[in-house]
Amino acid sequence: MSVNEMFSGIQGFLSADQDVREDIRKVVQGLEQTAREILTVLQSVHQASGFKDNEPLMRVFVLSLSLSLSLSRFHEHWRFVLQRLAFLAAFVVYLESETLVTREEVTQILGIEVNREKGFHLDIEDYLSGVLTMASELSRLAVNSVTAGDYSRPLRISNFINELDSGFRLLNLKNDPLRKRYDGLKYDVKKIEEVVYDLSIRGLAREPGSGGEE
Amino acid sequence: MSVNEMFSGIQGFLSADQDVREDIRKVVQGLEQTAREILTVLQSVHQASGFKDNEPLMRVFVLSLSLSLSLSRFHEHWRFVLQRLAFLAAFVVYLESETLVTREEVTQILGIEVNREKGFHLDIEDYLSGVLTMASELSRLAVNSVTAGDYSRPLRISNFINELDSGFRLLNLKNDPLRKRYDGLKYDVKKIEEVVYDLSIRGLAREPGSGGEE
Amino acid sequence: MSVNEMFSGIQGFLSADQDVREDIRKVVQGLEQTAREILTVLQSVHQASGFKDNEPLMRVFVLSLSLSLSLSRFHEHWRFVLQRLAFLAAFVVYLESETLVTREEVTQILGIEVNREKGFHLDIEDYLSGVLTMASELSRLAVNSVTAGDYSRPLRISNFINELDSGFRLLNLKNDPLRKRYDGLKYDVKKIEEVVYDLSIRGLAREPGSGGEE
Amino acid sequence: MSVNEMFSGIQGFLSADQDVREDIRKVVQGLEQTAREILTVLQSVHQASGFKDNEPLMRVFVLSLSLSLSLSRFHEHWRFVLQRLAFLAAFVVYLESETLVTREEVTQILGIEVNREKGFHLDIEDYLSGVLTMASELSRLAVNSVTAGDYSRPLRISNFINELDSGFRLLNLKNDPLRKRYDGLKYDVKKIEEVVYDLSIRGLAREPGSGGEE
Amino acid sequence: MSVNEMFSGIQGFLSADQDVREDIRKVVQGLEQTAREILTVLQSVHQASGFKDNEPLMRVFVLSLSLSLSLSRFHEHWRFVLQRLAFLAAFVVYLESETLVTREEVTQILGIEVNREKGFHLDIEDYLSGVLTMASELSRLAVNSVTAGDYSRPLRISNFINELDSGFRLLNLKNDPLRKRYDGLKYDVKKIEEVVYDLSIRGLAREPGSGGEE
Amino acid sequence: MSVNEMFSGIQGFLSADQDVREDIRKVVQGLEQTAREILTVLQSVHQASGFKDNEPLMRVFVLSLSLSLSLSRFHEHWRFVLQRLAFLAAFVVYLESETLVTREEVTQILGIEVNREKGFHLDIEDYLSGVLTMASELSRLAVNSVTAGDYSRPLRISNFINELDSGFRLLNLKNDPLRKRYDGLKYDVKKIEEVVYDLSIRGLAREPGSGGEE
Amino acid sequence: MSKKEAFQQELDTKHDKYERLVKLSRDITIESKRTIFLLHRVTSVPDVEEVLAESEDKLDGVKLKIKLIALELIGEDLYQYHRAFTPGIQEYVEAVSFQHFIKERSLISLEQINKDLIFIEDKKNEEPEGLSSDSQDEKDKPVCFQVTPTDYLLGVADLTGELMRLCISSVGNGDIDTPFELSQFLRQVYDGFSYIGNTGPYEVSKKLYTLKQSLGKVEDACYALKVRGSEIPKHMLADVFSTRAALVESDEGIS
Amino acid sequence: MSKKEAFQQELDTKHDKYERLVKLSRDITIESKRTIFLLHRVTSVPDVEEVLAESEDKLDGVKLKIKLIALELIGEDLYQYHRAFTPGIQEYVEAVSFQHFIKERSLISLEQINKDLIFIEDKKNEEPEGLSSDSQDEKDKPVCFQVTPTDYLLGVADLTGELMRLCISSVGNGDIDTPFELSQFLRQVYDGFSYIGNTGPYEVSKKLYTLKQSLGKVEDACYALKVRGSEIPKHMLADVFSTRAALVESDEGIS
Ligand SMILES: [Mn+2]
Ligand SMILES: [Mn+2]
Repeated sequence: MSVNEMFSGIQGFLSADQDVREDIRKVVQGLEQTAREILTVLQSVHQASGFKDNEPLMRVFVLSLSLSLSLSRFHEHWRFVLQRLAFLAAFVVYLESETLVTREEVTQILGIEVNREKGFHLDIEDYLSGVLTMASELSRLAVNSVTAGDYSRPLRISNFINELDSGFRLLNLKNDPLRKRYDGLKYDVKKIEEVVYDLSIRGLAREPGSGGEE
Repeated sequence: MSVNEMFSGIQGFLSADQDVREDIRKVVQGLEQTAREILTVLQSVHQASGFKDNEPLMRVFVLSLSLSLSLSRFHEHWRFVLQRLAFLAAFVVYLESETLVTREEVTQILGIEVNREKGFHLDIEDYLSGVLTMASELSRLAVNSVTAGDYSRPLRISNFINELDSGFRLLNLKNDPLRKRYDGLKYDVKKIEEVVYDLSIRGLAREPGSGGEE
Repeated sequence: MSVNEMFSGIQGFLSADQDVREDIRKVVQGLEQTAREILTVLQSVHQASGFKDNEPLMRVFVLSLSLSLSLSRFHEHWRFVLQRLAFLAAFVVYLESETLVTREEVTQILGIEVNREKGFHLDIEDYLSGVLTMASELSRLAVNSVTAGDYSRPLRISNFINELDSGFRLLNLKNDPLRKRYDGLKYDVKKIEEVVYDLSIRGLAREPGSGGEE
Repeated sequence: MSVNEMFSGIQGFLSADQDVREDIRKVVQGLEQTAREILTVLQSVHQASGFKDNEPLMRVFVLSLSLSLSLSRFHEHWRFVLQRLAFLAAFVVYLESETLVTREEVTQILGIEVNREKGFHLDIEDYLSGVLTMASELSRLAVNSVTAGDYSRPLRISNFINELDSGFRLLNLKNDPLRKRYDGLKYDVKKIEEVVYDLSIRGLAREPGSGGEE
Repeated sequence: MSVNEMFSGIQGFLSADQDVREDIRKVVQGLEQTAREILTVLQSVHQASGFKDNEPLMRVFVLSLSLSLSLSRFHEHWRFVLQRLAFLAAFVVYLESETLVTREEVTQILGIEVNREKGFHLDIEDYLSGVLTMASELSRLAVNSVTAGDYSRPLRISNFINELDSGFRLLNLKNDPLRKRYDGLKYDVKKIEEVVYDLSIRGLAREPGSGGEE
Repeated sequence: MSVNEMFSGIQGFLSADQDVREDIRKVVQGLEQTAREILTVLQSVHQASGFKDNEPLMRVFVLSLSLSLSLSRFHEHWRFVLQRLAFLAAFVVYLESETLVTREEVTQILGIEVNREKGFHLDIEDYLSGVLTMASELSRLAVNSVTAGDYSRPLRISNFINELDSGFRLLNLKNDPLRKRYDGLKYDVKKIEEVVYDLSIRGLAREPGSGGEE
Repeated sequence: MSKKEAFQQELDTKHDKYERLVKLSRDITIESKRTIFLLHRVTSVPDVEEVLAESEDKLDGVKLKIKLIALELIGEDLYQYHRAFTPGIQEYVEAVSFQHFIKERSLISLEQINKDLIFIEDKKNEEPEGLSSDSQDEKDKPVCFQVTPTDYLLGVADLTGELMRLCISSVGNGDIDTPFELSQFLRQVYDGFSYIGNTGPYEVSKKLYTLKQSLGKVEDACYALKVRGSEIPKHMLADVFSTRAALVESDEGIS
Repeated sequence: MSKKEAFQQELDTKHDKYERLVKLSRDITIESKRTIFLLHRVTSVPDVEEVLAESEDKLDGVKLKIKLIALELIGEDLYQYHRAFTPGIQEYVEAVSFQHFIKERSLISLEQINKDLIFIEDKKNEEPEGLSSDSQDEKDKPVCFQVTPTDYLLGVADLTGELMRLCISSVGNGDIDTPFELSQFLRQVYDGFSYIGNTGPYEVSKKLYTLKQSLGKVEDACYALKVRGSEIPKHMLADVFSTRAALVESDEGIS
């Protein structure tokens, strides 16, 4: 029967889709596990001992190479883990060089393509989302640096975050989830400003590198 | 046919309504963009360099003049952006004169009508909401003024915010979102008070007017 | 104190608003009671005795004159009762003249303004909603006319409803509640058609005007 | 400690309340079971065989006598089952005498007090709610009577329901749940009108009393 | 580290659980596919041609044997598909023999255990839910039988559904979803009664058995 | 009648189930009462005087022994109270020894079985949920310790919570409610870090063990 | 700074394209809905062909808009912008399958729909403004738009609602064949959807309930026709209706 | 017909009474809220007694309204109309317990509240219009209103929100003792509510979360005071604050 045949054909297409989704689910699960492990290592930055080891980064690199998914229409399914990985890359790069990672660097670190035609890629929204997550981690780092007796790091973080904030303010964000996350940046900026204030009023703030009080 | 003609006329009305909604959407989008740009300029007040330029205000004025919407029933569509613009107007006026902008002034600055019968207008709730947003920005400004070495501004802000707070105490607020926002004002008062306290115990507080930067 | 005075004025505005809402509530309550009473009188049309008395209509007229609310922003508060009154006006006009009441007529009958700038008004959606309620009442009337031995009225109703239906077909309805109500009209058409069919196969259908009871 | 003692006292009160609620729950459960059994017997009226047995009614009487709850503040807890029992009483009385049961009769049948000071009582809303449930059962009965070949009962039901409907229309119902249930009456009236219509157009309708059962 | 070791152990437990859930998900997916295929075959009963083939039932039997899940705590995961299969079994049995399938029969047909300790089982609620779904399918069947010219089947369905209804009335249902679904049965009963009414008033109803199929 | 007999049998099953649920309800009610009383005693830890008495713990032990429910399918009914008791056990153990209670310890304290086949048991999810509730209570305790003049406890809590956090990071949480609750842990960690920061910047933080309690 | 500007440009380009697609989708929705409204007139006008011809014109206009979408998507990731135009495409599927049913009394296939959306680029000036034709060989290739199976399913699911309305109108206008054809057809579609069940996206499963309701209404209408038709032989029924139709026709002048 | 009229009368009587009670409840709510607003001024004015006296007057007015409720309920089923006036009574409990806390720094008991709501009927013309005094011996009995334990609990739960606001204002105004007293007090109330837990009505359990948040805010405020106070001896802190207060005072003329 004609209608029946038509629906059978569509059902075939839907089943194939389901299989792809299933595969993605497994890959994403693995990536999430890796991301969790890297984060655990990175958390040590909040301890007095600090962060030294950048070996976990390599593991993302290796793992993501095995990704050969070329279907951007399942983007929703790996969007979350990509943002997570972008955050981790941005955080590692900041800790190493106190610079903002570029989108190109993130894709190189994660071993993925920027060009969407070539498959798995990093959307600008996902990159920015990762950067915003890092900003919130930095506000926490500013607090913990003071506890660990490092009074210059908060000032450097403050400058970095202010630059980031004015950069974001130039963007005409339409994308709703990103916009919401950006609103969170205000709180991070404010928190860091308060840390710098606490240091200033107690005469503990020093220009990073230069020395001396204001 | 008579009934048909009647319904053709009705269809005309319905289409016109839809067009108005579309127009509002576009105007609101433009206003949001302008508001964002003004805020970016205003943010410089938190930097040591401070804020000098009041030119952006003009742009709101010009832009809003092009608004000829006379239908208050679409209020929900532009409520959010109006609150945003009211905040900006209040903030600029405070920075220029350290006084509280009145509702009339806001409507003049934005080039809109107060009287709702005459069309586009500024609800009391929207005005108050804008004022509360400014209060929270001022608590941030108090913190950053100290960091920038300006010890008299926090005291002036403290007086201003206290006055605002006692003004709000006169209001019997029913409206839930506004009431909640008003509760936030108390935290701004508290934060500013803590700054003033910090200055006091260190002997840094000065009588406004007697010493100060201004 | 200047700020205090400002806020005292604002409190006045807020209180006035609350009073208006209270007034509307009372007027609406009265209108609902009147609408109920009119409907009770109109219900007699479904009895064999039929409907003769159009005096209650006058009472709506009188009552609504006392309405001096000029604020369209409280529309939601009286929308329901307005639809009800529009239905009653449409039903009375149909019973009297077997024609479709226009929106202008409804507003005249109810003593209200069409122009929304002039205050209390009748939205197109509310007018159409009232007309659809009447259509459903007419399908009931067709059934009961047959029971009462009036075989010509169903045919006249059938023609009227068909015209109405083709009028509605001209409308590009977006509004969800109205669209749903319009779907109900098709069932009314169908029901009346079944009555006409029942009369036809039994040779009871007569040309309207040629025979009939009236 | 004073605050602690105060809360202990209140906790005692709340526990006592909970116990009463528990007791009510059990009594209500029993009543619901009885109601279900009575309804099962009454359902036979929809069969060709009809309903003869009014013995179950007695069982409600006996059971409800055991109720000695004198706290009207738990009204919500037994409201539902009371409405159910009122419906059953109204239905039985209609089947026996084709009259509307009075509130006094219902309370006598159920063995409960009308006067609320004397404890368990029957609110007018609960009585009316029971009556409305019966109306819906009667519309079903009209349909099933025709199936069973009884063409006069639908006409008698139609008259009865019309009287009921115009009675209800006089009531100024504020109580929301009751109002909603009353809206359902319209559908029952319409359904019965359609049954009468079906009989009329086929020449099967006879004046009740004049012709007797077919 | 002690806490870390504890959590490693816990992760082991969680992973095992996840694996079981994964297995169930696959089995359930297969069962759903089978159920859908059976339903497609059964749908032909609504066509004029009717339903003849009972071969698909066998396929459920075979497939479910492969289930060896012994953990009742994952009941939620297969509850839905079980209800679906119970419905299909009940529907097939009704079509074949016009009797109500018992819970034991369903479990035999599906090849599952009744005893919950032995693993995969059929809860009473799931069985009853399946039966209620069938009842609603039968009300549709009554309508379509008339369209197909079979005037005796609706009467048989009516008797069957009435029996079912009085059976359900014996149950003291607490379970909320089931109770809700049972309320739907009333509409099915009413719908079928109206079908029988339509046949009766037109002299089309015949006693099942006495006249046979048209 | 066959169908009736079937349903009578089913009602028997349902009643038995209902009785079990009723029993559980009573036991759970008792447990909740005990839990509430224990919590009231434990709350004294937030007072300056601190918490000394661990006698209430014994009462849980005794009461829970009376539980002989062996049906895991009613898990939902006692899940909430179990999580509550797990929290209390974890809190008491932390207060006594500043260590993390193990799942085995919780079951011993509560007198219940770990093995789910043997009946009443403690799910991993319920244990973890209890631990997370404790974490949030500890962040409150850190704040109140400072108020009470104890500046060393927050540092110890901070270390403990950090360990807990990295433990949780090892878990691959699928379970949605638990995952959500885990997200709350981040806020607790941050809150405690800010307390430690406040102490540090004012020179009040001392290494636990080196300085002792004030 | 320049990096941020590049971001801004990328975000703006994306956003502007998205907005243009949303606008196109809205236009497609409105025009498709109008086509459907127009097609419903087949139950009440004498000349069905005229209505069909008019609907053809309208749908040709819609296709031109879809071509604009296709042009916007050249070299782009379809699925990144899918949310922008899916409502319009679903409505188009609804309209085109409604027209197809009225003409052919059958379900249009996804293949057929997609075949009708292959556009041969014949005039260069048809290109929408703001679109740079950066690659020259694209001019030779036909521009085409591919409706996804899911959009097809969702459009067809909505079609059943329109068919239900058509059925009820038909009964109201005395057409006694269409309802039976429709019930047969809708049952097949319903069975098809039941077969797909919850393997498709959530939106599809969600429509199943509405679909069942529509089918129920059509089945009820057929039932009503059968039951009332039972009182009089079918050929006489037709007579009654043609008399009736004439009667309605002649009445129209009076009121 | 006469039966229906009797129904109508009964329903109308009930409904009218209900509406009057709703109206009274609204008035009580508004006046109680105003009292609470007024009482918040104790943190910012020099003369606390004046504020307390004014609040006393306001609450006396509220009590008169509650008396009107009590009069409406004579011979009636309290619980049938309870929903009509419960919001007002809860707000009154909130206001009166707020005033009590400010004066006594303790929780007013339910018994105390109810004792204040026993009214001795001294003037006959005080009776509200529309109320028929059918039984003569009622004039001798005192009219009294009984707040239910649940309404008391709900009022006290909301009180904690006001106390939190009072605490934050106090900190803002340099009052360093009130926050500590408040945290002590709120902890007791919180423990009391925790003890009652879910044995009370659902509305009470629902407030537990807000209550915990309020307590948290007060505990945070105390923490902040303690931490910042740690930088300077407490007696000096007081000096700083009195200087500060004077400074604010003297400033007021300037702006
Ligand atoms: Mn549609
Ligand atoms: Mn309050």
